[in-house]
Amino acid sequence: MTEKMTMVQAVNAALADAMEADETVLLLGEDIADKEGGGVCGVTAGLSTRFGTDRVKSTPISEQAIMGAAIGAAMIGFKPVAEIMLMNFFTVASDMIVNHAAKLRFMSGGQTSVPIVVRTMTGAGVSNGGQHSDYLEAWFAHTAGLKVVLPSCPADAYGLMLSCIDDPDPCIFIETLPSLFTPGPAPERGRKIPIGKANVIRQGGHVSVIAYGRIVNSIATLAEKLSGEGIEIELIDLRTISPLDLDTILASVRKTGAAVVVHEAVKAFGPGAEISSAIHERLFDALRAPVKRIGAKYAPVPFSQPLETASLPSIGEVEAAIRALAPAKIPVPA
Amino acid sequence: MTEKMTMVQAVNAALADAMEADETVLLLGEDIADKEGGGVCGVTAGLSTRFGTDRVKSTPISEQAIMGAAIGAAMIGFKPVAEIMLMNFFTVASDMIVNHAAKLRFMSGGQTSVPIVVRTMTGAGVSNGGQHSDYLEAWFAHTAGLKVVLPSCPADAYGLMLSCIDDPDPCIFIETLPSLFTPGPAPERGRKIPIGKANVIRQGGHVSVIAYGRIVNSIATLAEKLSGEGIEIELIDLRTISPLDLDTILASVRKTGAAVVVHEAVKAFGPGAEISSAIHERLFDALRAPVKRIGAKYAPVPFSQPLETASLPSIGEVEAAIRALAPAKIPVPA
Amino acid sequence: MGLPTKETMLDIFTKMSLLKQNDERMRAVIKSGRLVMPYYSVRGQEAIPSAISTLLRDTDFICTIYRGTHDSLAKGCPVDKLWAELAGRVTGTCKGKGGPMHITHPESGVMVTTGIVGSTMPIANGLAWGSKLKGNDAVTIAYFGDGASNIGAFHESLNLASIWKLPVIFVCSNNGYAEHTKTEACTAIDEIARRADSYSMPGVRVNGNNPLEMYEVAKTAIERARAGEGPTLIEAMTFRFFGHVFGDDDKYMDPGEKEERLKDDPYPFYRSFLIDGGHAGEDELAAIEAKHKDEIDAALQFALDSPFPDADEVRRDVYAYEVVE
Amino acid sequence: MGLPTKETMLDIFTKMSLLKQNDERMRAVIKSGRLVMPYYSVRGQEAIPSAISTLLRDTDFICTIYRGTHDSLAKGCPVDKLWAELAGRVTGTCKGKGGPMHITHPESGVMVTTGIVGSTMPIANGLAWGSKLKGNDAVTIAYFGDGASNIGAFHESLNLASIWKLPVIFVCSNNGYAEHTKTEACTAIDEIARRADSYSMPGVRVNGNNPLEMYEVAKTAIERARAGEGPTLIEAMTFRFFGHVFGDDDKYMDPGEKEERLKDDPYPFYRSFLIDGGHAGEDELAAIEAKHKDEIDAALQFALDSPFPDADEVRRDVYAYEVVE
Ligand SMILES: Cc1ncc(C[n+]2csc(CCOP(=O)(O)OP(=O)(O)O)c2C)c(N)n1
Ligand SMILES: Cc1ncc(C[n+]2csc(CCOP(=O)(O)OP(=O)(O)O)c2C)c(N)n1
Ligand SMILES: [Mg+2]
Ligand SMILES: [Mg+2]
Repeated sequence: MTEKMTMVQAVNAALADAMEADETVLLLGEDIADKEGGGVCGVTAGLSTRFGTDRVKSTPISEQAIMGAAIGAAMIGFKPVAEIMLMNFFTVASDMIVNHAAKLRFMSGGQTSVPIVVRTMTGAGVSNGGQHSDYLEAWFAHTAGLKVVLPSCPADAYGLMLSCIDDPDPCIFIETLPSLFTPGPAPERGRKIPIGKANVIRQGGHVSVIAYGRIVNSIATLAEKLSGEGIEIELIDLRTISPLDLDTILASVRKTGAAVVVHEAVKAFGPGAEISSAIHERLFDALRAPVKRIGAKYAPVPFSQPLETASLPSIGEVEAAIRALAPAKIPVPA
Repeated sequence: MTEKMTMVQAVNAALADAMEADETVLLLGEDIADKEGGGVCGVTAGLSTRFGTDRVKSTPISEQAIMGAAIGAAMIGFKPVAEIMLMNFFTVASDMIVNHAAKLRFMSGGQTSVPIVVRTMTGAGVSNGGQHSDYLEAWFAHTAGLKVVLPSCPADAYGLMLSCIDDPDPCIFIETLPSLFTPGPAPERGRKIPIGKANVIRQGGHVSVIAYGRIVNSIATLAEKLSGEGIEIELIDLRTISPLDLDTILASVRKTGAAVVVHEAVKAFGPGAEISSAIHERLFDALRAPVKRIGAKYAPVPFSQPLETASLPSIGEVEAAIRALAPAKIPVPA
Repeated sequence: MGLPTKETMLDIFTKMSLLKQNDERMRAVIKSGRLVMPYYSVRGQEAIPSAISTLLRDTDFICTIYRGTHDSLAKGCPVDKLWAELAGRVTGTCKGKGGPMHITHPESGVMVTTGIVGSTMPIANGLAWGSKLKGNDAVTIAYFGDGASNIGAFHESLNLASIWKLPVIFVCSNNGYAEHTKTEACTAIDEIARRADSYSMPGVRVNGNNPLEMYEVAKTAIERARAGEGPTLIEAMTFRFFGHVFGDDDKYMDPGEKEERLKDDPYPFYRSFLIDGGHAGEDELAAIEAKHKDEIDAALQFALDSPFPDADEVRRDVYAYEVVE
Repeated sequence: MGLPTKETMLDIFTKMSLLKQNDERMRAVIKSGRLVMPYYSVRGQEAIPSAISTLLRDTDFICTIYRGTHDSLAKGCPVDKLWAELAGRVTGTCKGKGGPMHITHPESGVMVTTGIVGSTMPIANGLAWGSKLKGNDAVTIAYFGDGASNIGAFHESLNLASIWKLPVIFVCSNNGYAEHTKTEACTAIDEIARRADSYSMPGVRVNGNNPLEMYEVAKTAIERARAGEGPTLIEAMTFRFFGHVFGDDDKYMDPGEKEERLKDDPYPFYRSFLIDGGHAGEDELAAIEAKHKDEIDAALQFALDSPFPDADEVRRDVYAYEVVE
């Protein structure tokens, strides 16, 4: 399959395919209809023209109202995909998401449910500064009742979006701004990728590397290089942050005896902490060394490009961590 | 010192002493002035009468406006203590806290600062249900630029509040609703307790127990019982969640070789994950067994009392964890 | 203003009787210590949902707040399940998982009860949007208080409802207080209903203690919504007789204020009106009241006889499937 | 309306000249690829802060938004430090850590530039509250856009400012669009200024492209605020000539709309007004413009010659002390 697609195109295709297949799928968010440009990055381009502005609605700048509209419609049979343009804007809408979307099923004793998807974009690396770049997936992973998905490539974005729309519970779907326009292999149309299931991108016996999001791609490249030197990493792309696919993670670490966890969210109290402690708790005796966590520095994301880079996890750090964890004696490749 | 005080009285005393000593200290929040009852739980009772309603201001139900007022005043020399009545209401005010209070110093290159304290109450155990009981300290610990404090007893609340008010950076100060009216030894007036420094409540060589908030008190009682059986725990009350006092934690675990981390926040992606992984990373070889985390179940807080109890970490769990980690052969007490 | 039909007038009374007695019993039971919960008494505000609900169908929706047992009961939430919920029993509307601040009963259209001030409005919009998309003429009521008219979600919701012409009615029960803060101390406008102007939406202030005035205003708004003409903001003037949360003192009120306001009790007013106007006989009304007494007796008994939920319920309803930790 | 003094009129022009040329150069430099950033052009909106700022002192405060270089420069933020900041250099206002969306320069009263829609208003209230408590007569301006008038923070802030009688002026630059959404498509009222009524606050719509009308309206509001009489909402009608973020297309506009609106350019209008009215000579204005050209040349050079911040800066200014990880 040599066809290429960007994440913008892939999410667009998933939304289109879902809307085509199921007329209860609705879209809402700021500027998402074609009259308003089809989304600031074009993710929803063409959809209002194709499916009508009743189903694809541009909204005022009112994130609470956006989320409320999605929640209410979801409670009576619709499957709204609501856009909170950038992840930092969750901070004005989190009551609706955390106190309501996440909890209504439980608090109603299972009588109501909120099958929404909240699409959002984020990510440092494009000099957007401190208020437009944060990865807050740890907040939502810590909130019982939500599912949190963060695809690393266009094809995964497509398949995961289909699953999120289908899912009976609220899903947070995070698109990585800096790689939104990076082409990758096109998805197979209609093929869903399950939520809560990690993807073993590459098998290897020496070190497990657990990551998600765009950095997975750089690690895949690194893996090639290391393989040339005889270091074989097992690269796990989580795809879903919550619920965490511990089975896949543990199976890998049981085999390799060492793990590096990498994300672009701030390291302190970040998703990596959960993954690392879960591994230690269950595979303490199987580990050669403690799990290494790599994440962004404890700082707001700086604007200045060199500083922004310095605040992010670097592939160099990942490489060093892998080398440090690789078994002392690597069998010479055949 | 046999004088007793509740956390309500202790925080009230700290606020009063700080306001007396420094006229830039201001209070604002819903219902906090005496005309409006001096706070829903009486934490600010008497203060508007004593210091005037210019400095102790009741507000509309407008959490964003409350936080904005605090931030702006803080930027020009005041030390506002703003109340967000319950922690779940942070969800409507978190833009102000996370995107602004936490980041303005950094984004301005150090030109401005936001020395505010955000007081809030929370905690399951009083049948307040799913939207009034969450511990969200992990969110704020994950947000660079904030400090997060959660006292376990009245005296600590007093001393930590004084430090938070003095601190040049924004502090989140969390009061535990279920133990707000539990009396404890009165604080020494004027004595500050440093932020970022944990309190070793009890020394012991067998297992380190790291906790914070009201559950610390139950663990202290448990420690007595276990001591009678020859199991000596070292009980660390974190007092501050962020920045974390790793020095104290590591010194203890280096000695005991085993640790249990306990909090009332949801376990998944909770503060315990950071503490556990930090210990594993640094003391992997010193540990007899993996660090055990204990937290609330992955669920919204249920209303029904037996269910609410079932959702919370129990002292029985803590006891079992300690017993499992205690050295196989405990030296017979002299 | 013509009077509604006799049937409707009795229907309103019937609801008011239930709401009032239910609140009285709830307070008595809590006072006796038999049930423990934060309870936000609705006594004094009965006329509002009673009048509104006679105009609603089971297929219409409401979203209400912690102070909402009257709204839920008026809409048709069963008394016994309500009591069981407030007693934390598995037979409650929400299996005991929600409690007084989260009563839900979709069968009767009670979709959300929220403890977060301002949060009924955004979700009510969503229910109304969904109804509109389905092409039916269901309406949604968002209940909230005067204090909630100062929070951001109010503004966003009314603006969206107006632009999208949603079949939603925003009912602000202005009881003069937000917790212990007087409405005028925190609200920069005399008449909350006038805030509707900011959204090009009709805004009406009405005496919420007069069920018939309330009925008229609600009728206009609901018909407007059903006809696809969009939302209305109603400000219903009322008073909560037992303070913010049951057990509160009333020191924050002006001396004599409470006494004065208690005189304007919708219940005896309406009861006398019905009898004096010849719309109903004393016996007829007393029979309704007696029926409710029995119904509440039975509900309380049902609640207390019911089991608590099993600890496994903590893992259920978090997701559609059971959580395994 | 009498004219302001000649000095004031020239002062306004001087600011407008700087703002306009600065924006032109910024766009040119970005287009050339020499600097990379999200840039929200202010071209077309110069008259608003230019008029307002002539009425302000260094000790007055402003809070502005991503589209705010005009507001900051008009308030006195140094051009060279602004350029250095936008170039991400350590000599920038914020050592390069803030960038275009977070310009801060307290010395000239530029307290907050925010990238979050609606967030200038709550913080402006705080600055105004602090000023009031200090007993001085400083005022605070909260700049924001038409789109921001639909978000919750707007509502909460105006309500609080009114109740607390804060010396704050809410300046809504209504440029007809929120990103690519027309104001009327998302705003349920024709005149945003009328939303002031919900807060018992004066609300004035003014032609924001006419510096003298703008000046008059701002003068009244600022004097009112200084006198302790409370806040004002000003809706300044204007247009952004280069779309939302520089580089955008303008497909979301109606055919011919942009051309039509570009005709209403405050700069040539005001320049001609000054000359035609005999308030200033062509030479005088040309000299001012030439001075700004030089100033901007120098600022750009200063920026490009300045070093980037050291990587250690990531650890600084997170807290008052340096973070050790
Ligand atoms: C966002 C939020 N802030 C604060 C509270 C705490 N609180 C609960 S009820 C209440 C007063 C609400 O007053 P009003 O809207 O007038 O309703 P009433 O209680 O009078 O019926 C407050 C402040 C809350 N629940 N949610
Ligand atoms: C809370 C929030 N939601 C959405 C955005 C994305 N956004 C940035 S600018 C903008 C449009 C703002 O329009 P307006 O207030 O009219 O100001 P203008 O850009 O026209 O000057 C939007 C939606 C944001 N920055 N913050
Ligand atoms: Mg009220
Ligand atoms: Mg605009």
